[in-house]
Amino acid sequence: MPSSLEGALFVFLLATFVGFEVIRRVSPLLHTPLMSLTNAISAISLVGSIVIAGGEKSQLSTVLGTIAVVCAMANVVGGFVITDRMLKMFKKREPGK
Amino acid sequence: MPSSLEGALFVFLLATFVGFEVIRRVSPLLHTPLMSLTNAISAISLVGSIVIAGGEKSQLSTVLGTIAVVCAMANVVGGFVITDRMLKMFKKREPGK
Amino acid sequence: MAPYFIQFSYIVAAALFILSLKWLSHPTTARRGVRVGELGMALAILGTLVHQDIVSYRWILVGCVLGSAIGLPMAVFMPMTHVPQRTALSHAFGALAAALVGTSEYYLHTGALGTFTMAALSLEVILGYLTFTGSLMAFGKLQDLVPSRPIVYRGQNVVNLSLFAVAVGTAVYLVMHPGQSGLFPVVAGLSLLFGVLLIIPIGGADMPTVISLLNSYAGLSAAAMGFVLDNNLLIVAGALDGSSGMILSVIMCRAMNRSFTNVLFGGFGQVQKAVGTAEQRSVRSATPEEAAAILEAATSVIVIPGYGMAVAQAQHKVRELYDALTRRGADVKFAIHPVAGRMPGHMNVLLAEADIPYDRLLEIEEINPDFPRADVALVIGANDVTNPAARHDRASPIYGMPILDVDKARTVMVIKRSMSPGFAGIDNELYYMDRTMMLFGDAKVFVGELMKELTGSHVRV
Amino acid sequence: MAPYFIQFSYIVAAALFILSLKWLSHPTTARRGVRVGELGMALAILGTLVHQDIVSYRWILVGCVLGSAIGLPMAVFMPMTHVPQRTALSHAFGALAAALVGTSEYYLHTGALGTFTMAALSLEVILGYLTFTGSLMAFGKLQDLVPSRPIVYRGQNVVNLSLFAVAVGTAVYLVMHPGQSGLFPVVAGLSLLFGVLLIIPIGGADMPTVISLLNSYAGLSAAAMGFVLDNNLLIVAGALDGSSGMILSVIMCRAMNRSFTNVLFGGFGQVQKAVGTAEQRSVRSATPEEAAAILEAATSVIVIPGYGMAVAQAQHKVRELYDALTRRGADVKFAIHPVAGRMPGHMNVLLAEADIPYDRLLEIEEINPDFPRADVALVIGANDVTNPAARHDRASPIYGMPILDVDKARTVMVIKRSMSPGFAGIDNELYYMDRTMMLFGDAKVFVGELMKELTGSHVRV
Ligand SMILES: NC(=O)c1ccc[n+]([C@@H]2O[C@H](COP(=O)([O-])OP(=O)(O)OC[C@H]3O[C@@H](n4cnc5c(N)ncnc54)[C@H](OP(=O)(O)O)[C@@H]3O)[C@@H](O)[C@H]2O)c1
Ligand SMILES: NC(=O)c1ccc[n+]([C@@H]2O[C@H](COP(=O)([O-])OP(=O)(O)OC[C@H]3O[C@@H](n4cnc5c(N)ncnc54)[C@H](OP(=O)(O)O)[C@@H]3O)[C@@H](O)[C@H]2O)c1
Repeated sequence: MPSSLEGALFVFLLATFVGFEVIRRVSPLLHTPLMSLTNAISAISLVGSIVIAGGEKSQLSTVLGTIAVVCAMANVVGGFVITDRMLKMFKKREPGK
Repeated sequence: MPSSLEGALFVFLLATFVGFEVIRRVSPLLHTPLMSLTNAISAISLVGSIVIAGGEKSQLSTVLGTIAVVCAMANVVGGFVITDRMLKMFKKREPGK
Repeated sequence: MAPYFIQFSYIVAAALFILSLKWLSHPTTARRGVRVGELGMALAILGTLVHQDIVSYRWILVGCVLGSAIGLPMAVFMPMTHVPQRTALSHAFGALAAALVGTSEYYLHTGALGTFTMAALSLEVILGYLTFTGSLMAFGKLQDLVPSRPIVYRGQNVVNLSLFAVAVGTAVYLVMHPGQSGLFPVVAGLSLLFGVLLIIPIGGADMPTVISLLNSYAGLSAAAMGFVLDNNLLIVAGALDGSSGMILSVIMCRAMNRSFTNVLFGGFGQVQKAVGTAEQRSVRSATPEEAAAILEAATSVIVIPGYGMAVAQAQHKVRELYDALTRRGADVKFAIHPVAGRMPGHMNVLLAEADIPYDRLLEIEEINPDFPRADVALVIGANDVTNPAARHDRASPIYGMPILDVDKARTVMVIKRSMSPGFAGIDNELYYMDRTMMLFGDAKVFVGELMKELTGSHVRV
Repeated sequence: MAPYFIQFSYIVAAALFILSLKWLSHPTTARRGVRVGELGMALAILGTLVHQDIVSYRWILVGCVLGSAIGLPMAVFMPMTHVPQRTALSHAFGALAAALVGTSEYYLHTGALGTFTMAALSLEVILGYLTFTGSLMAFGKLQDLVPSRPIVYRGQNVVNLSLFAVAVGTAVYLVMHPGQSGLFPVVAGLSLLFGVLLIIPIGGADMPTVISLLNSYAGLSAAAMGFVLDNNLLIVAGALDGSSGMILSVIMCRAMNRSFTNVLFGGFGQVQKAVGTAEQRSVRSATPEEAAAILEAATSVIVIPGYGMAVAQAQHKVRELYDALTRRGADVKFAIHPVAGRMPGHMNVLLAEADIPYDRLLEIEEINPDFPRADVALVIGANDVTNPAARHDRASPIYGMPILDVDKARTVMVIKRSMSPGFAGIDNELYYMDRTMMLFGDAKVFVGELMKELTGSHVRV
């Protein structure tokens, strides 16, 4: 097991713990925005796609990489925008009502 | 920055998050046991001490390593035992009272 | 310099993503959470753009522009009632991206991949392709492009599981002999196929749970990509996504009192002839006038929205009703069941869209004690989540599911189009109670008529 | 094989440590938490013992036996009232271990250390030595081996900070020129000295906050060791310890309405002549008989324990009183202020030791609404946490600190030995109220006398 793999396992373990702790506390009110936000965040696979698409190491990899960039970018943009659109709608009663 | 250092920083960051999330939720009732338990856990520096004491690479390192083992081991044993001793005392009312 | 900047930006981005989810937990900080998430993403992208492997920005630019052109309009113009479909589609996108990156990596380094890397890569590719077609199928079922009822046949589970076993077996062989590049398309193809077959036997209404599961798979696939590329940021983001999907599906399963296995292999919502209807019990149906008269006199009203409100897009009319009743001095609250509608938090988003203040939306534990004191419980397009059979009928498929105590209110009104059952395909004894008035009609239309009566009479007074 | 086993055991140990703290959060799962923590530790030690660098187990064995011989008796026989001291001492041990490992590492690899490793090593050593002497001083102050009042002199902060700056500056030079091994003892020595000087100006009663801070430093030092040794388990455990210490000190500071800076540099609890006492207001003192008579008639009693109960070791007598009153049908509760006593959770441990059920111990937010309805508020050795001046006297050093609303009870009884002030060194206006009875005497003795009256009269009836 290369030592970088050991580090990666630690990171995975800890991030999963953080995820469970943080997400368990999200109010049910916001479960739909939660889905779209995590969706946007997991579109971080964009960084992997960018390196492949920009590497131009082979025709195949460039094509696949570019498609991957399209898919991931659509999620990044779409995910954040729609989450914000939803959250903008959640309002408390105006005071004095 | 060597890549193992980058991994280490990730681990540190995530572990700090986990720590804050988990420990913030500890009931004030148990703050004293919490102190002794984290104390016992941080005595994990024992693993560093063991390698130095057992490495016998130089007289200095062996001496310092052995002292370190003594200190860390005292915390391991003491920390867990006293935490358990405290927790044993916390009881709910006996039902039917 | 560049590598330092990359590593630095990745660490900060990881921290920002965590903060983002943390702040999402409460409505007052949620939008800050989105901002911070965007910042993290921007930072990560910037960091990546200086990567030394990148020789040209041409295709990156093309991809980004195209991607934005797809994602932005979808996010801006999509009606809120289509959120489940959009979520399914975006999982398909995310999973495909991960699978394609894995595929490229494999062909770029064929043979030069270590065992562990190859294992992670296989996981990435299998989960990625499977989630891709699975999510597309889910999208199809929700959008009614594919028949949404479960399609089952004898031996289906055996066929599916064997197929999956073959895919995994091939992948394991490939891990041990990474040079056998001919096997790679087999693994990819089988995974794509399995994704389709996995979803076919699952009913349209079970899609939300499945979508959450697929969400979790997409996250795991991204995390596996992180292992392949030795990229910790990907691991963190993937793990966050993975745990989020997992938690939401567990919440849904628990609120429906069903197990994962039952959702995946149960063929729920298929034939299931409603048994109780045979006896032809009588119900009391009422007109908008009659209902309005009772609502006018009520001082406390609890509204129970359900899937029907979403279908009818009645949320804005419901808001008008809320305003009218509130203006008359009635106390109006909304009872939100965790699985009302077709995805977690579905009702909350719709009602928020209609500008109903979120402190009027109460969860099951908070609202149930209030029902006995309520003058009217107004059920709008909800069904299963109000069915008292869940409390006492051990034979019922929803037995044990926590439900809203609608039957305890002084008067119960139910707006729905017919006597046909809801998602679980069973009859609802609530409708046969003496205190229940059935208000037959489309939710939007009927609430509109109620409004007309209420405001009309308002003028008359 | 061995390296695999080590890595595997470390990952599992990290997960177990996290679970351990997670389960500690609630009394019903807390002991499971300890078990799991022990398991993690055992696994980590086992994993380490197969490390390829180890050539002989001789000294390891010696160290472990000696360490257990020190730690075990201390843990088994130490009275619960000495917990603060023990905590300080164990931080000293932990920090010394970290510092010594750092020192060995430096001398084993002098010159061959990379910049980042050397920076982490410096941090480890500075924090380690500083925490070692700092914790020893704290121990001394709590155990009264060292005068516990703050020792301050003009320009003290300047001297301390310059010393610290010199230590850090030398360390930075060392990081850039790791071969200059002559400078290493300078860094170590200055850190040791700084630890002592840091604690000298801090009063004995501020020790808990300082101990928590030192806890956090000890954790950071262990984490830094993890960076040096490239050991993720150490980083995780250190970060957990670090955040725990940090959170506890923040909680304490907040509950006292003071800032970190004020605790560290404020010289709190020094001269501060109690100004109000000059006017010589009169108090009403009462005998055990009088107090017992009122307690006999009370149906709801709230007990407010404080530092004095700990000093007097009165918890078992208090338990007897609790039993006697409960037997008479009174409702007896305990109001626990977050900083009552001398460390977080201090009162809870003592009362639990005396077998008082933990659901009778209520936090400030829960109990404050009950005071106006209480017949008797019985203050046992608490002072500052009951001082109404915190609510309205802007000049008071405890102004703004959340306090227990003891003054709202129908009758207030205060057991203490004299009119001398508590930790904050200020007068308590509670004592001058008409409804207050001062019960002068040692807490243990006085509660014993109350008991005698109560049970005696019980027989008489
Ligand atoms: N929310 C989630 O995350 C989730 C996930 C998985 C499964 N589910 C399941 O989905 C169900 C949700 O319960 P629910 O009570 O919200 O819905 P439901 O039980 O599916 O019932 C919806 C009702 O709305 C009526 N309806 C449909 N269109 C309408 C329209 N245009 N106007 C008026 N009424 C209309 C239908 O009756 P008519 O046809 O007579 O009009 C139907 O009885 C639960 O069984 C739950 O287990 C939810
Ligand atoms: N818990 C923490 O974590 C923590 C941390 C830092 C600081 N502190 C500080 O410590 C203080 C704690 O407040 P507190 O109300 O518990 O204690 P306190 O304000 O220090 O008062 C303790 C009282 O107990 C009395 N006493 C001492 N020995 C006694 C004995 N043998 N029998 C009977 N009475 C005795 C003393 O009066 P006599 O001398 O007249 O008997 C004194 O007034 C707060 O100011 C808090 O800010 C606490």
